[in-house]
Amino acid sequence: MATSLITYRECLKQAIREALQGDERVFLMGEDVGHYGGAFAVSKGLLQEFGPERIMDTPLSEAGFTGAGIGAALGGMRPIVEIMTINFSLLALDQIANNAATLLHMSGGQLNVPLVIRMSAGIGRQLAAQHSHSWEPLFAHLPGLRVLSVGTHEDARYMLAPALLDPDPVIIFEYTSMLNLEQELQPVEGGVDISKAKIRREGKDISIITYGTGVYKALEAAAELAAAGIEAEVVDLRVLRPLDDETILASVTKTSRAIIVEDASRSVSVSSEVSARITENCFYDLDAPVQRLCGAEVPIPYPKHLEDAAVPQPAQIVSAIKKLLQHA
Amino acid sequence: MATSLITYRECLKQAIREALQGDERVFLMGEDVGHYGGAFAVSKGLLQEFGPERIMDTPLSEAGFTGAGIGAALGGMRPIVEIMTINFSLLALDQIANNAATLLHMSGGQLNVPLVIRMSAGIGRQLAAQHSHSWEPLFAHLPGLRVLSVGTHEDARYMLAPALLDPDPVIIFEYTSMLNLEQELQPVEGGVDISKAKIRREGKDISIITYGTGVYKALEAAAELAAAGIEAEVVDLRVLRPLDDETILASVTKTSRAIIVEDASRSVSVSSEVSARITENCFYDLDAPVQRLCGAEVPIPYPKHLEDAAVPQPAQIVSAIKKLLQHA
Amino acid sequence: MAKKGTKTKTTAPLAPELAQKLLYQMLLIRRFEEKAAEMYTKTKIRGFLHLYIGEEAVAVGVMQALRPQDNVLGTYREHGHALVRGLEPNVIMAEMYGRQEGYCRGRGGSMHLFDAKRKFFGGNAIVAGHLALAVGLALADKKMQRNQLTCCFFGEGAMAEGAFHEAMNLAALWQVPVLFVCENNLYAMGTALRYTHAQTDLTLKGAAYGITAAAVDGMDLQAVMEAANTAAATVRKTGKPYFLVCNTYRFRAHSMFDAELYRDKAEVEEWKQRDPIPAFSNTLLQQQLLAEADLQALEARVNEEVQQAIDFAESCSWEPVEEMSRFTYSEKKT
Amino acid sequence: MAKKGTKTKTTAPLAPELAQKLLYQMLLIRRFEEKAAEMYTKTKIRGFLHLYIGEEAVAVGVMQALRPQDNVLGTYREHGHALVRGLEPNVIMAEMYGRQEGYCRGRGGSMHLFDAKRKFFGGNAIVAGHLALAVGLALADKKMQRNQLTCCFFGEGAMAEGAFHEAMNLAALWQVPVLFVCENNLYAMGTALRYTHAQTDLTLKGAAYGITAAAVDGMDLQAVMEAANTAAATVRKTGKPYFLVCNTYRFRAHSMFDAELYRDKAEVEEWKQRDPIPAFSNTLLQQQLLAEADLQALEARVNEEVQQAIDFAESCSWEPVEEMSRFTYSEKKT
Ligand SMILES: Cc1ncc(C[n+]2csc(CCOP(=O)(O)OP(=O)(O)O)c2C)c(N)n1
Ligand SMILES: Cc1ncc(C[n+]2csc(CCOP(=O)(O)OP(=O)(O)O)c2C)c(N)n1
Ligand SMILES: [Mg+2]
Ligand SMILES: [Mg+2]
Repeated sequence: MATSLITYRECLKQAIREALQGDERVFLMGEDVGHYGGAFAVSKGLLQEFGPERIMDTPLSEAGFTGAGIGAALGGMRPIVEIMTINFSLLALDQIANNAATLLHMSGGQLNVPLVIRMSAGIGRQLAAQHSHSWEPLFAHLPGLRVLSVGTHEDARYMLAPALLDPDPVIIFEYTSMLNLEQELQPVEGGVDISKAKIRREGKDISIITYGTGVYKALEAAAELAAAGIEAEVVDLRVLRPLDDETILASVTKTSRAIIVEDASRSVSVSSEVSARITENCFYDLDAPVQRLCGAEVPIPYPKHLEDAAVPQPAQIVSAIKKLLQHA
Repeated sequence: MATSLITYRECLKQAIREALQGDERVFLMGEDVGHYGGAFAVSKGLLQEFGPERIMDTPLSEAGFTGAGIGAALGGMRPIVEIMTINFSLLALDQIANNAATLLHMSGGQLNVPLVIRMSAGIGRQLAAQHSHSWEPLFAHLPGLRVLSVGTHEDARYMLAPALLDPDPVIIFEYTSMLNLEQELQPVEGGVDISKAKIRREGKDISIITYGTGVYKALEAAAELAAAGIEAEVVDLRVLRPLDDETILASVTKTSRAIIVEDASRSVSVSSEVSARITENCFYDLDAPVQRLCGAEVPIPYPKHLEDAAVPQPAQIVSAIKKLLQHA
Repeated sequence: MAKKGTKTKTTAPLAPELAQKLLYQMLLIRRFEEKAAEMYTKTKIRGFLHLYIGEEAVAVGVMQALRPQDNVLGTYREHGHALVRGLEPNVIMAEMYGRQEGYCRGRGGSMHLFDAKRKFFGGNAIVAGHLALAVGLALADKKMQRNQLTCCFFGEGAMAEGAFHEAMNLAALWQVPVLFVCENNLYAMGTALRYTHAQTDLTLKGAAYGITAAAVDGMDLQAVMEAANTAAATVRKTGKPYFLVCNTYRFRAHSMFDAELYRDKAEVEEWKQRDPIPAFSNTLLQQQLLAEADLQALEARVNEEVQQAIDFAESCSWEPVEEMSRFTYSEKKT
Repeated sequence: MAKKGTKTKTTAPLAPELAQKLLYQMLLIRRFEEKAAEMYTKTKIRGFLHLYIGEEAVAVGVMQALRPQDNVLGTYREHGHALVRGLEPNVIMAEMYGRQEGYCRGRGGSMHLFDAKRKFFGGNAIVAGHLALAVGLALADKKMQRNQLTCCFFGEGAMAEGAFHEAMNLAALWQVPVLFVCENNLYAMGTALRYTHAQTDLTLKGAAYGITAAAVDGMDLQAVMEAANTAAATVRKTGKPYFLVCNTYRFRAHSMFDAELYRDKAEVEEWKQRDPIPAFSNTLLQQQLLAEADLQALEARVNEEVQQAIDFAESCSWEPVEEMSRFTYSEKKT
């Protein structure tokens, strides 16, 4: 099978290009996706390739153009709305929650909203308190949405196509800090399955359940643990809503121990939900209480050393797991 | 001690009146708080009593007047911003999360925001999908906020005063469906403690942990359970952020069993957080896995029978607990 | 067109059939809502119920300028628009009763009437939340080169929201065919126009976006028709947005929870003198486009339809609890 | 005042001391930011860094019209405003280095300079998010009968946000003393004015709220001063908001991540011909308010201050990790 070294950014761009080529109804709209080339250069060159009807620069109007995306989806298009970063998504959250997520149910099944909203998320570029949010948990709370998190190059390349086939609104979180990361990429025929979590590494001693930037961190930690004779299984949630209980619970049932790792701050997070579900379903299989390693409960500060301290790092995953296993 | 029968609405009004009387810097602003008398008649008469400088009707501009409230707080006032209902709060969430909750930390401790934001929340009046939200979990996720939930007449009457003394932003959820409810009210000297959860009923067999509309439902369930010989402890969280671990964990350590009840939909909710914390801290004290009874994961439908079905009812609490105890 | 939109103008007589149809539509709204209010007090209808009574000339006058392929979006005060758009009174009433034979399986109720077939996109209860949707629908039409417009109704209160500003700017910038119709009934719940807007001449807001704006007396059906015809024709011709302010008044409370503390009874009475229904029917009688007997026949027909709607709604069933979660997500994945 | 704000006007000579002070301020911004850019490439400064170079006449011209008790709010492109407001270059640079001796303990960095003492309320990085705060600060002043105004800077891109609309309307409605200053540098990141606004004559937006508006050539310091003095005096006299558009240009990229694909080098060069600093210093030289030697002395002084700021920042320390959570909530409860 052919492999090649490719950045996460390039994966995202190829996915968008392919979507634009494959379906006339698809268009990309958002702030600076065109002339600027994308705030993080993800859509660079696409304006030249596809023209301004398919790559639409919007004014600073997050609520407005997200709402317009919903309307265009109702009107038969397949818009990809880019919210430049998750930090600005709250301005559009009313549109997302009250319209996109609600119209189908509220209209008694009449009006589905085939809209994809992409946004760049997370910490890691020293952008400080108003530009470093990990608000995936807010979206994961909202019924009617499918919420995806792009934790690997594979998903960066292959999640968009199935998301655009989904008849309902899909939120995709991409991670700014991973854009320049290079990896080998295996082609995935027919796109990835956006209803399932994915085991990124098999193991028998503990399940590390994570998503987003946590995936490669967990794999790094798992490699280190392996050297110490501990086989950690790495579960990439990928779908933060609706959660894939089956994969999660099967892993924990197998390993009897779980630690959940996420950058988002701890209280009322995806981790808390996963923890609660594991307890509810695998309580008697557990050899130790489910643990969480989450982001600190602070607005993210600018300096690198504090930014690093604000989210779980591989070393912490390693030491938490070692401690947990000794205690078992 | 003097007691009197009083509605939840009247409790809220007395609290606001007292606040206005006690501090010149306090003013109430929001949509229809003045001439209309408050969307739910909570502030009826206050415009006449205090005049338009203290009771300010605002245009439909949730982000704008919430932001103005933050600015006024920075400027030395003690604004009470009323967002008519929680359903419209997403329009102001950027202001709340990125400004109110963040300014103190981001400015290195220079700028605190002594702002109180009240909003009417929850299901129960057949207002359908866009007017029946229980979004407490979204707020409970955000560092920098103190998040309160008014589940009793006592809190309706005595939470506002300490909230206004807090140097930081406080969100207060009140419940539309409880407004007409009458109860006896015991005077509370010096206001309630807005950092602590409160045991509303002592018990030894199980802890029912809840908030908001769940409190009276849990008490009703507990009374019925008592008739069957089961003594349930009812823990009213009251503070959804930062959670009062001490009270929660002490109760569960005592009873060895916990069920968490909330109207908000299940995934990534306050219940999930409480469940995770109990597991993390009391795992070896538990006689059974922590359970949750939450709202259905749907946009809330209009008809009464579906509305009732969408949130936990006392009968379900009773039967869930009976089942849980038999299994123990 | 009168800028302030307060003058009634003498207009050419209408074709008798059209005239009667329009009168019928206004009457249908009036009686349908009177009955709905009655059923509310009988607790058959619950939640919020926002009556359009007094404002009928706006929906009727604007909607006649639209075509079946055009998109229509309304607020929570949308029974009138739904009826004029051709949604069936029976099915609307069933929806308001919360029955599964309603347009939205009874899930939406009064505030959320949707009918995909008739391109009636709600029934939207977040004030100004639907304006951007209208822009998007029009954008889709433009992209797909469908020659149709999108008509979006909202109140003057909605214009204070940031959502209004963003939608107007996007529509103008993208040059998409949206007819924005402001139903200026002078109050947003209990907040009078002067407490909502610093600039109370609402048409001036159009200029901020380079959008052509006009105001019209919304109590005068024929004036509204004329203004709406001009507006719709302009949108169709230019493909650009247009902003029409219809100055009107609601005779009833904002919703059934409203004690109307914020306005004088005298003011309401004064506006009732300008009730669009007698105004229009008197014109028709004078112009002999209508006889007293026709009027009575119309009334009878409307009353019967309303009664039928009630009977139908009463006969309808509840959606089973087991189906509550259906359509949170689509059942058919592509 | 020139409506389009593109003409340079002949104005009366300034007092020599004032003239030199203003030139000094512009120079300080310029050299401070040039150094900051250099330190960015040396990875001493990280995150986003937005340079104000080219726009100096706006901050300097407007700020001289303010008093110490006035409130000032800026965007993420606020080094210039902070310097002119009197924040210390050393402490600003320490903040940009992320050191705890900075204004915000190093937590804010370039985008979040705050100084409560000087009533400098940021450094705000959610575009248009601070406009409503400005309205609230002015409201508090009005309520407390403090005779001061609030000056709020933002870009033309920000004006597309709903937040702009709501803030303008509220300020006008409540009649609070806010001086809204739009720094129209023709681009919002890579989005040109014509792609942001359907109506590109930005002063027309004032009329939609009944707010007096004016535009001025933002490359001409004395024109800005005059316009700002008029604006500030009007706000102080009337207690009402005022909207001042300063037409300017940023010579540098939007931030350090910007490849500037969206504009021609020639356009940038053309604007550089209108660089406010040589323009103003040449005027002063011509008017003999300044000698070449003075200019060199000024440059030397500025360079020294900037170097001191760097030296100071280099000498500063990091906030300990253990303190990271401090001030998430206030330490002193009342
Ligand atoms: C975003 C939002 N804020 C507040 C409300 C509550 N609300 C419902 S209708 C209304 C008044 C709207 O006035 P207007 O736009 O003039 O329309 P009208 O009801 O007069 O037809 C308000 C405040 C809401 N539904 N949505
Ligand atoms: C709400 C929001 N959306 C998007 C951004 C990203 N962003 C930062 S600056 C900027 C352009 C702002 O342009 P303008 O208001 O003209 O100010 P300028 O940078 O030109 O001074 C954008 C899109 C942001 N910070 N906040
Ligand atoms: Mg109105
Ligand atoms: Mg700009």
